[in-house]
Amino acid sequence: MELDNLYQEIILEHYKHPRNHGAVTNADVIINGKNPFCGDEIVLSLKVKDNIVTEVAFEGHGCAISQASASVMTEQIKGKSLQEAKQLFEQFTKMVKGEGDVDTENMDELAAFQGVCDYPTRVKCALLSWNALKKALEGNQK
Amino acid sequence: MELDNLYQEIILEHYKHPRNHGAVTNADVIINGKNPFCGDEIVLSLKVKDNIVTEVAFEGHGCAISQASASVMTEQIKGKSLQEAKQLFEQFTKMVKGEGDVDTENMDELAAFQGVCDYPTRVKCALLSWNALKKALEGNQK
Amino acid sequence: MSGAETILKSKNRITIDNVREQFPFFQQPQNRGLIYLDSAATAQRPQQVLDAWQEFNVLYNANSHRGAYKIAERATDEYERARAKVADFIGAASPEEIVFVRGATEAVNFAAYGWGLHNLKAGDEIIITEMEHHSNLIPWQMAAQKTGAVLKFVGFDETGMLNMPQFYDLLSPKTRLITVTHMSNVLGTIPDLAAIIKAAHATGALVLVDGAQSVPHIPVNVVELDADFYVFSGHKVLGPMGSGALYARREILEKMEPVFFGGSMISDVDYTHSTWNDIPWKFEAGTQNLPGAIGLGAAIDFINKIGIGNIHRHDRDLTDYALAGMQGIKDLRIYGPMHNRGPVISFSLGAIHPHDLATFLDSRNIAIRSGHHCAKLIMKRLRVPATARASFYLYNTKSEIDEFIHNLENAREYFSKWN
Amino acid sequence: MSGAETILKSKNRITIDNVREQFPFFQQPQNRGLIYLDSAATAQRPQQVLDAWQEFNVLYNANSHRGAYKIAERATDEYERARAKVADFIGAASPEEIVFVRGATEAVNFAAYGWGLHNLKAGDEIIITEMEHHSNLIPWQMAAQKTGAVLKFVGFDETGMLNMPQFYDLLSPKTRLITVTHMSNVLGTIPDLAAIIKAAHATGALVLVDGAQSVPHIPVNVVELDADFYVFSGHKVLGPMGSGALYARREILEKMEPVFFGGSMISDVDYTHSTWNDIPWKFEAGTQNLPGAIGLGAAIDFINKIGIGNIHRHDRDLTDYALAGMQGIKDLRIYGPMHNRGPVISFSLGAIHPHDLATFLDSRNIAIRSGHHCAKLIMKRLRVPATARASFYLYNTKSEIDEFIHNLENAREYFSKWN
Ligand SMILES: Cc1ncc(COP(=O)(O)O)c(C=O)c1O
Ligand SMILES: Cc1ncc(COP(=O)(O)O)c(C=O)c1O
Repeated sequence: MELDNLYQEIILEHYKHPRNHGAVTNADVIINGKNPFCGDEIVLSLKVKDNIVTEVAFEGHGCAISQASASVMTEQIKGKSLQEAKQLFEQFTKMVKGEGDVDTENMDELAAFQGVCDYPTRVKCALLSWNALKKALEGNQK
Repeated sequence: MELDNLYQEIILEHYKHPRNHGAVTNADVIINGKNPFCGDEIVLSLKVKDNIVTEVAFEGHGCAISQASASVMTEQIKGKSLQEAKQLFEQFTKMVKGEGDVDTENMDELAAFQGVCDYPTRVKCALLSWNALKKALEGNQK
Repeated sequence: MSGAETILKSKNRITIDNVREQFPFFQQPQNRGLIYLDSAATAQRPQQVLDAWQEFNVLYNANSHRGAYKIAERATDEYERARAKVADFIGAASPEEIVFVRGATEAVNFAAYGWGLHNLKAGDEIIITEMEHHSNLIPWQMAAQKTGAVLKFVGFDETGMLNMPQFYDLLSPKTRLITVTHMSNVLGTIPDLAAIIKAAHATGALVLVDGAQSVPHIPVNVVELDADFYVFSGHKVLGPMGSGALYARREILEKMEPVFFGGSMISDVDYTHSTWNDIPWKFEAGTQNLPGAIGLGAAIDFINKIGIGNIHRHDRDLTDYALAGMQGIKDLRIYGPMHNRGPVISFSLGAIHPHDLATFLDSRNIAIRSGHHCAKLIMKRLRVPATARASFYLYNTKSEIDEFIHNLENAREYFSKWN
Repeated sequence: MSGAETILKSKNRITIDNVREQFPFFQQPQNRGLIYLDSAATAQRPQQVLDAWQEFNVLYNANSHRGAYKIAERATDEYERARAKVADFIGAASPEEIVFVRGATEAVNFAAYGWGLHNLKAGDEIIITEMEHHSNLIPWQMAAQKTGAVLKFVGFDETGMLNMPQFYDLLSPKTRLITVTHMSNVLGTIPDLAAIIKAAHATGALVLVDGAQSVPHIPVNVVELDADFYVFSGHKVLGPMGSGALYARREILEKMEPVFFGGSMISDVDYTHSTWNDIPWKFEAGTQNLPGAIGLGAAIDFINKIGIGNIHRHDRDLTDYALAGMQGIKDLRIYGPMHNRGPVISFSLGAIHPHDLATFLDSRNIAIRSGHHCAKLIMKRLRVPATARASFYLYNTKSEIDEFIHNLENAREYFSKWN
């Protein structure tokens, strides 16, 4: 059944058991991500040291896609440089928007979101946490 | 030429030589008539005694139809009772709007405006002074 | 089944198929099989409405009230005729009491700016309910902030019924306005407006009724209702997007300040001051959406042909049918009353997030809405971030509801592997 | 003659006939022979625009930004794509700087409420011209009255040229805003915006440009122009009625207050306070006129296909041709400059009242406008209660202008018996 392309095992697994759920203590950056049209919300907190994301966590509420995406994201960017995180943001965004071929080799579990591009209504769910991350990387913190 | 049905001799005559043009001194009622959409304006002043319109005059600016209509109107209502004036208002309105047959027998020169009903854009011109009169009759003076 | 459903119970038995045929949306190959259950967000439009729009544009497109030629006169006439149709449809005493607007949101804003800012003062109170759409809440927050007036909230219980004792408690000589929905777009609740308006008027308060959800589904008569303001959107009542109406009683409109300023709303203009045209035009600054208003008039013609009473019955029957079916689904929770309610049903299904549920149904070609439905106060009170919502209108059928319910069962099963 | 007129002078030579064919309005039997010279009031619409509107309604009508299903997503996408088209068309730096509105009037009001009321204070000055349309005058009267700011008027001479020395005189550190038309809807004047904006910015004032008449006819680039606000109406640029845009620089929009409140413009909502969505959505409360905006996008596609530069040349040629012909008519007086001006010509003919003249031409199937054209300050300065006005657009032809001029002669003769 095609819907399984969207709701992949990995996604369900992360939805049920979100990783890095909560808030980083003494975070360097706390960013609020929000989709005002549907009401989904995420709060992302990060610790950055020497240009490396050393700690990251998320809280909030939303659908399986947005929650799983946040969970996978935190796992994938932890330990990465800000530069690498930005690169992943770009790759991931391109992939879920279906904008051309994306090399998913270095993307690990992020590749599980490939099916999202066939569900345009859900692209913004998959991107909720990533857009918050982007704001964080741009130093747009509050 | 059909346009002549609108611009009848009588109308041209009144446009060129408006009767009762100016203002009644010590008027009982002064009413401002205005078509805000096109800018035509008329000021009607009346003296009423024992329920009879004893004096009436108009000032303002506008097209041939509105000016001639005001001029003819003043002639026709002078000396008439308020009741008769109201009746004329109703007959005249019905006629220029083309709402059913109107007996033009007692209408004298007012009948010259019969052609207006074929020119819906000009109905409001013909009615400008009459609508002011109606307001005056309703005691809506200012 | 569907072919046999009769929407018009009286003599000439218009069937649901007859009705659907007149909606080109459902006739497109791309939309075949689509079960559209989101009419509370926006309704589909009958051919007659599309034709009216088209006819304006190809035959007599001109600016109204300004032209000195035939098609401009026709444009003006048809626009004003549409106003008269709206007045008739909601039982207004005269067409001049109808201001054309973009929709219910703009209408409430006009009332909040044009009446609110000029009539409210510090300490005055506005009674509002916790079930209002943002469009009938935030304009009053603005008016309250600017004038020092205070908002007082009437809550609702678990079945979605307004807390009437609380309303009577809140009502006081300080109350200047009660602003209340005629039908909740989340809960389907139809508040007891007769009681509210009677009590309000007894204390000298005015009442604004948000008819965005009611006008499409129930016969409305603003004079019988004794509403002071009444607002609705054209696009929810089969008319074009960008159309709608603000009704207010003549005395109120006459005293109300214009909100937007510009062409066509003036009487005279000088360098620093201007004066206003008569009602309703003083509220209609600049070029209006003429074919929008004329299309709304055509929508009303269409509804009148079928009969709003018949539509009301049809929608109510569908709602009862859907409620009955949905109650049979395990873990399905319905928000709102089970009787005497509008054809809009908010619900949740187990722990499935409404967006996921909507995506599942979308993959089955069933369009429902999920989210906060522009009613965050309701979400707060229900303690949920979002709900799923299905809503019905005259073109929906019982077999569509069967499909919907069947697929709710499927969704439950599909997502059950998540537990 | 008309068949040979080339609108596109470059390679693929689109003729005026090719263009006219695409406007169903001119193809209707009822409108055959109608010479429409009132495009400054509202333009006719090409098939492509009507199709876009229709397609929205029959294929993917749904409310934007709210749906959880495919057609709602498409509605949202197409709406936002239309925004990007508008941004491109007027050279805005990004689509978020475009707020969809009903038309130029609403756009100016948004600026007056959202920026004016929050940025003007007693003693501040707004420089405005005597040739503004009411829609770019009365909102500023309102803002001035509410804030204590003062309006300063720049006049114009007998040829309709702005009094630039007076402008420079008026400009001072007190000036907070200059609000000026890009093309007068009465005189056709195209003020020297480059000079005005440069001087304004040198003193720290902002500039709002009313592009209602310019956007249809001349290439506009708001960034090159360095305008702070720019407004226009969709219906004058081949788009549907009920569409239009407010452009403002990002920093301005971000700081500007929303004007209307309701659904879709919020970030969060609580009982007494709410917070706003990002630009541009914070200005778009409630259901928008989606097919209006999408139709405007289609109009822009149509114009881009022909080329706004080509349209500009065509309109200018027609205007020069008409001015030359009209100057040959005895007792005809033209208001406004004779060169470098827009395709809108106001005039009077002897003592004939403009309404009578318009009726005469209407009886010859020629549609012109008569009246104050929502510019009473111009009428005051010209010392006339009204003028007649003819305006041209891409579908008009020289032979239509020949007809028009011929009938002006006829009118002179017809009414001459009145003397
Ligand atoms: C109850 C209610 N009020 C107001 C509105 C606002 O209507 P619109 O978005 O058409 O302005 C809606 C619909 O969204 C509604 O359901
Ligand atoms: C110069 C100018 N500004 C503003 C407007 C107002 O535009 P709209 O009526 O479309 O809001 C017009 C047109 O009427 C105009 O010509």
